[in-house]
Amino acid sequence: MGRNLNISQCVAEALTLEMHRDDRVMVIGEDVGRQGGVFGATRGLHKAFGDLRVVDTPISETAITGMGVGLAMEGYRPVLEIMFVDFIGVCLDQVYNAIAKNHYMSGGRVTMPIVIKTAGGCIGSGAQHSQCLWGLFAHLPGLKVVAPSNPYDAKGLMAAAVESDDPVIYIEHKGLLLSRADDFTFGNDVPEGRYTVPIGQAAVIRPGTHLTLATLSGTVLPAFAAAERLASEGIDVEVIDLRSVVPLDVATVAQSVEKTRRLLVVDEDYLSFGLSAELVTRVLEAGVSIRSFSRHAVPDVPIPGALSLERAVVPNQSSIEGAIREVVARP
Amino acid sequence: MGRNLNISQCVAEALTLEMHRDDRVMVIGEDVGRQGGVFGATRGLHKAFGDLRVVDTPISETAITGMGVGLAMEGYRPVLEIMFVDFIGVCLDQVYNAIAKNHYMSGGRVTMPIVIKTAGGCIGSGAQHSQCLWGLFAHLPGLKVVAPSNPYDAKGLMAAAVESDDPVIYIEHKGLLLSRADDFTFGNDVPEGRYTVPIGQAAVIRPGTHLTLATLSGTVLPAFAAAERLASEGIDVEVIDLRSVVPLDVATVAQSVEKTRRLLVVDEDYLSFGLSAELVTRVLEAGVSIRSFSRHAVPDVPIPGALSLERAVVPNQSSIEGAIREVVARP
Amino acid sequence: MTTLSERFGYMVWMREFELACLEGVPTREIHSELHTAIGQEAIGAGMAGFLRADDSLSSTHRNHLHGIAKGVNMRAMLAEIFEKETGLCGGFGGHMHLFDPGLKFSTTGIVGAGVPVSVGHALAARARGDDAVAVAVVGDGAVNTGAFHEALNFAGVHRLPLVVLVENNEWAISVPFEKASATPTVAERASAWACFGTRVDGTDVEAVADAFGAAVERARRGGGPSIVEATCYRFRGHFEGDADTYRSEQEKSARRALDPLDIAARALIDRGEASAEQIDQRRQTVRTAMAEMLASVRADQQPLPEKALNHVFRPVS
Amino acid sequence: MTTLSERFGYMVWMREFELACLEGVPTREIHSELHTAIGQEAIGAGMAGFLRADDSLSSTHRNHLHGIAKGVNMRAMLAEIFEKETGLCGGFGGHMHLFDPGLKFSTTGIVGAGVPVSVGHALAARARGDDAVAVAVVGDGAVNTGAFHEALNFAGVHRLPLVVLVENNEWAISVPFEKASATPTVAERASAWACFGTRVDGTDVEAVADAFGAAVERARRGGGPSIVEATCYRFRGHFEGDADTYRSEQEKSARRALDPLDIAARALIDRGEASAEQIDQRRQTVRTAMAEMLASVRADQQPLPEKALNHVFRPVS
Ligand SMILES: Cc1ncc(C[n+]2csc(CCOP(=O)(O)OP(=O)(O)O)c2C)c(N)n1
Ligand SMILES: Cc1ncc(C[n+]2csc(CCOP(=O)(O)OP(=O)(O)O)c2C)c(N)n1
Ligand SMILES: [Mg+2]
Ligand SMILES: [Mg+2]
Repeated sequence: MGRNLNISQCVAEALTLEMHRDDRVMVIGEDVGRQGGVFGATRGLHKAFGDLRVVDTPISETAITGMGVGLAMEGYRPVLEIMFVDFIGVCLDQVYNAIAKNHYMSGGRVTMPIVIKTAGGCIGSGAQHSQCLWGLFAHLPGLKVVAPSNPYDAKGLMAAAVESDDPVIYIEHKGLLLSRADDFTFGNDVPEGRYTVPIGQAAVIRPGTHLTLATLSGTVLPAFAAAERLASEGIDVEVIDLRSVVPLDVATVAQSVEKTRRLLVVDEDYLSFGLSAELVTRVLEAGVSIRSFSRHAVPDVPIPGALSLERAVVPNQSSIEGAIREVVARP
Repeated sequence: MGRNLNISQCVAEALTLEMHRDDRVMVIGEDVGRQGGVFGATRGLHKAFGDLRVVDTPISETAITGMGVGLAMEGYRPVLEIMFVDFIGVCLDQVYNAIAKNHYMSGGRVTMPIVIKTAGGCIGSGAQHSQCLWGLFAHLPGLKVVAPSNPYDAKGLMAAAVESDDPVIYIEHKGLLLSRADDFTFGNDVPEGRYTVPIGQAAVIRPGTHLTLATLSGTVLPAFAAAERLASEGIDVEVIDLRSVVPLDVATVAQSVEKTRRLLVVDEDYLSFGLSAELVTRVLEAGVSIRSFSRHAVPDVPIPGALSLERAVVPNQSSIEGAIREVVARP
Repeated sequence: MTTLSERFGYMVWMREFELACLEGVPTREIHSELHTAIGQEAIGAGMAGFLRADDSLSSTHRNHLHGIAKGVNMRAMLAEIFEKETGLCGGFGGHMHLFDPGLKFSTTGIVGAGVPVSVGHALAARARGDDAVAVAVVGDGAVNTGAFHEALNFAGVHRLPLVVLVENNEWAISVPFEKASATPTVAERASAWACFGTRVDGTDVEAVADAFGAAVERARRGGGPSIVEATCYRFRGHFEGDADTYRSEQEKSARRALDPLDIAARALIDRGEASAEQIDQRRQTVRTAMAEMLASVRADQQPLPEKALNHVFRPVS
Repeated sequence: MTTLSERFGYMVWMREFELACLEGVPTREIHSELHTAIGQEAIGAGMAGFLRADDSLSSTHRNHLHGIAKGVNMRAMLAEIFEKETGLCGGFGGHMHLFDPGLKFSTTGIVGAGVPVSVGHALAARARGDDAVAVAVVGDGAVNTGAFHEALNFAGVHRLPLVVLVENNEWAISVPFEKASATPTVAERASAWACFGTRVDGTDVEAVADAFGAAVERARRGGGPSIVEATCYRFRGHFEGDADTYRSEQEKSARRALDPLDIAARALIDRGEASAEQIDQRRQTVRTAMAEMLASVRADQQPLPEKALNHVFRPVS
C-alpha cells in the first residue's frame, strides 16, 4: 500500500505524468493554476509546466470549452476544468454541439481529444452544487463518460482520458476527492508510475451470488460497505463498479446477473431517464433473464439544502442496505 | 373537420387565446414578434398584443431564459422561445438550475409558471439543428416535458402548458409545424375555442392486440401509417402517442402491454439514456410481464448532413415497419 | 435619507450576522461551504434604504448582506443558513438559495446568473408601466460571464430600470481581477451596453450610498441602466475552509486594516455624532441580540425528511 | 498585395458559387435551409490573401465565402453542400458544418459559438510561440451572445492574436441590429475588451482589405485582438425559403442596388484597369467554370447509408 494519497493527489499525479509524456496536453480552467484547483486536483501543475500550459481563466465556461475546441483543432490535447458539473449548463453548447460532434460532422477529419474534468456528487451544497449529471452527458452521442470511485481508478482513468482521441467527461466525486487511499478497501494501491484504466470496463469489486449491485463513483464505497455488512446476514452481494457510463460495460453486468438473477442499480444521479433504466434495459436486451431488479437513485428531486432532507434523497449505506434487502426479499 | 389549420397556426391560436384570457402571459424570443416566429407559431401576437407583451430579442438565450425567471417572480407567465431545441446548450443553466429548481429551492414559495417553447426534430439540417433532446430535459427534475404530434394536441397542450404553474418544455416538431390538419388521420379537428389537453396523459391513437407501439411527436404519424400498412398483413398494432415525456403516462402503456405483451418504443431522440429505456423499465416496474420489447431510436449518433445518411439513422415509416415485424416475429 | 449613523447600524448587524454564521461551521450545523462578506459591509449598508418592497434584488453566493439591505427577515435567513425548517425556504434552499418573493429577493449559486433574472424584473416594471427598479449584485468575477453581457445588452437596448452593483473585491476565488478582466475597471466597460458606469470606494459607506442611490434614482426616473462598481476586499477565504494561500499575508493584513466598520465609526466620532463608547455599546447591543437570535434558531428543528419530495412540482389541485 | 482586380476575381467566384448553391434548393439536392451571402462578397474577398495556411478561420451558418477566402477547395465545399460523399466532410457535415483541418477552417451553426473556438486557436499560437493569427467571422447578431463576450474578454486579457470580423448586414433574421444592440455600432464596444475596433464599408472590397489586413498584421506582430465591423446587406432572405417580409421592398431594392461586384467593377473601369467587356467576360468565364463544377459535383454519389454510424468515436485501434 504505502502511499496514502488522497484522490485529488492521484488526479494531479496522473495529469503531471500526462503532461510530461505529451507536451500537447494543456490544463485550462478556473483556479487550476496558482491555486491548483479548488480541491487540489491540479496542484503542482502550474509550477511544473508554467503559464502557457496551465491556464487560469476568468469565470467564462463558454470560453473555456470553446477554446478547447480550437486548441484541439491545433493539435493540442486540452484538459478543461468545469469546477462543478452543475455549471455545465452555461456551456453545454460547446460540449455537445462542438466537442461531441466535430469528429462526426467532419466525417472523421477533425479529432477532439479533450477531457472535461469536473466534480459532481453531493456534499451538502444544495441544488446547484450537488448534481452528478452523468446521465445527461451519456444521452448525448460523441462523449465518453467516466466517474471513478477510488484512488487507483482516479489516476488510471485520468491517464486513459487524456490519452483518448475521443472527448471524455471525467467526473470526480467531491465527497471522495479528499479521501485517502487508506479509506478504501479496494483500489487503494496507487503505483507511482503511469498506467491506464481502460475506459468502458467495469470492475467487480466484490464477488457475490445473490444479487448484482451495479453502481459507480461516490456510492461504490457505501455499496461495498453495505454488502459487507449484509454478508453477515447471509446476503451475498456482487458489487460492480461501472467506472464508465459511456461506453457502458453491459457484458460484465450481464454476466453477473446471469449468475445472481437479481440486479440493483444504485445511482447518485437522478432516477429517471438516466443510467439506471438504461442499464436494466441493456441487460435485458443482452438476453439475460432477471428474476427481479430495482433502482435506487435520487428520486427526481433537486438536492435539498438541509442535511435532514438531503439524507432522505441521496443513496447512502443504510438506504442501500434497505434497497438490497428489498430486492433479495422478493419472491 | 372544416378548419384546415397547420400546426403553427394551432400554436399561435392557443397563444392568442391564452394571452386574451390572462394578461400576465408574455411571449419572448428571437423573431417571435414582427416576424411571428420562423415557423409562424407566434404569428399575429405582436400585432394583437404589442411590444410590451411580445418581445423580439437579440440572440441572447441566457438573457431570454434568465428574464423568464425574473418575470415569473413578478407574477408574469412568460412563454420563452428557444428557436431550435439544439440551442438549449447556451442557456441550459437558467433552465435547469433556476427555472426547474426555484420552486423547490424556495420551499414552494416561488413559482415558475414558464413555458419554454422550442422546435425539435429532423428536417435535414444536420447535427446542430435536428435534435429532439426530450430525454435530456426529462432527466432534470422540475421540468414537465411535452411534444405534441398533431394539430389538436398542439393547441391543447400549449394551452395546458401556459396554464400550468410548473415550468413546461414544449417541443414542437419542425417537420410537423407546416403540416395541415388534413394531413392527419387523428387529432385533425381543432375547435376554435380554448381547450386544454392534459399534461401527462398519453392517447391511444390506434387500438391493436399484437404489439404496443409507444412514441410521440414526429414519429406518431409514420408509426400510425406503419401500423395501418401492417394491418393488411394481419399484424395488429396498438399505437400510443405519449404526448408528454414528463410526467410519463406509464399506466396507459402498461395497460396496453398487459393486453399485447409486446412493447416497441419508437423515439426520434437518441437511443441511450433517454425515453425508450425509461419507458421499458417503468412498464416492467409496473409489474407487467413483457414477452418481448424493442427500442427503435436514433442509434447514438449525431444527425448527419446528407439525406442518405440521415435516412439511415432517423426512424421513418419503413424502418418502423421493420422494427414492428422484428418484434412480432420473436417467439 | 438614511444617516451615516443608521448605515453604521446596518454594518454592525451585517458583521454580527456573518459572525453568527461562522459559528455554525465547525459545529457542522452548516454542512456546506459558507461564503461570508466580512469586510464588504459598507456595500451592503450603502444599499440600504433605497429600495422599496416592489423593487427587486438578485444576489449571489455571497448574499447575506444584500438580503439584510433589502429588509429580508434576518432570523428567517439565519435559520435557512442553519438548515432549519423555520428558514426562509423551509430548509430546502440552503445558504446560496435564498428567496423572499414578497420582497422580490432571490439569490443563485451560479456566478452571473442573477443578472438576466434582474433584467426580467426590470422588464416587468416596464410591462406594468410603473417605476420599480431592479438591482443585481454580482462579484467582479461575474462580469466576464456571458450572462452578464447578454443581460446588460438587453437592458441597454430597452433602457430598462436596472442597476448592477459589482462588488469588486479583486478576487474570484484565487484568480485576481486583473488576470480575469480585459479592462482595469468594470465601470469603464459600461458604455459597451449603453449603461451609465461609475466606480466608488466600497469601504466608504457614504460613497457607496451616493453612487447607488443616484443609480437607483436614475433608473426610477427612466434614465436607463447603470453599473456601480464598488471596490472592496473580502477579509476571509472564499468560503469557510478555503486555505486562502493565493493572497499574500501582507496583502491580507494591509487590506483588513481598512475595516469599513472602523472607517464609518471613525467618521461618526470625527463628526461628533458618536463617542467611541457609544460605538462600542451599539456593537455590544447588536452582538447580544444576534447571540439571542442564534440561540433561538439553533433550537429550531431541521425539516422533516418525509417532506423532501415536496415542491418539485406544484401540488395537483 | 492582392490587387483590386484579383479581389474582383474572388468576388466573382464567390457570387457564382452562391448562385450554384441556389440551384440545389428547388431540386431538393440540398434538403436543409441554405444561407447564402449574396451581397456580402466584398467582405469575403476583402479577407482573401491575408491568411496563411497556419492561420485559422472560424465561420458561421453563412460561411461559403469565408471558406473560399481561406483557400478551401471549392469543389469539396460545393460537394458537401450538395450532400455528396466527395464533400469536404464526406457528407456528414452539411452546409453549416464545414471543416478543413489542414487549413484550420471550421464553421458552426450555433450563433456566436465560433468566437471562443478562434480564441483557442489564438491561444495555440501563443503556446507555440509563433505568429499565427486566429480569425473569427460572425454576423451582427452574434455580438450579443455570451460566447462573444467571454471569448473577447479572454483574448483581451491575454492580448491574443485574434481578429473578429463582424459582418453587419443590419439584420439577424427579422431582428434589426438597432433593436438588438445597445450601441449603434459594434466597433465602439471594442474597448470593453481592450480590443482595437474599427468599422468599414463592407461593400467596398478595398476598404475591407485595408482594415482586415491591418488587424491581421497587428495581431501577428503581437499587438493584440481587434474587432473589424464591416457593414453590408444580404440580398436574399435569411435562408432560402424565408419569405423575408420583415424588410421593406424599398429597403431591399435600395440596398441591392449597391451591389459590391458592380462597385468593384466600376472602380476597375474608372481606373482603367478593365473594360466593361473584360469584366463581363471574366464573369462569364467563371460562370462557365462554376457550371462545370456543379455538373461534376452533381454526378457524385451520396454517402453510403451504411457509413452513417462511423465517426461517432475514433475506431478502436
Ligand atoms: C458559472 C459558475 N462558474 C463557477 C462557479 C464557482 N464559483 C463560485 S464563486 C466563484 C468566484 C466568484 O467570484 P466573484 O464573482 O468575484 O465573487 P466573490 O466570491 O469574490 O464575492 C466561482 C468561480 C460558479 N458558482 N458558477
Ligand atoms: C445560439 C443560436 N441562437 C439562434 C440561432 C438561430 N439563428 C441562426 S442564424 C440567426 C441570425 C444570425 O444573425 P447574424 O449573426 O446577424 O448573421 P446573418 O444571418 O445576418 O449573417 C439566428 C437567430 C442559432 N443558430 N444559434
Ligand atoms: Mg470577487
Ligand atoms: Mg446579420
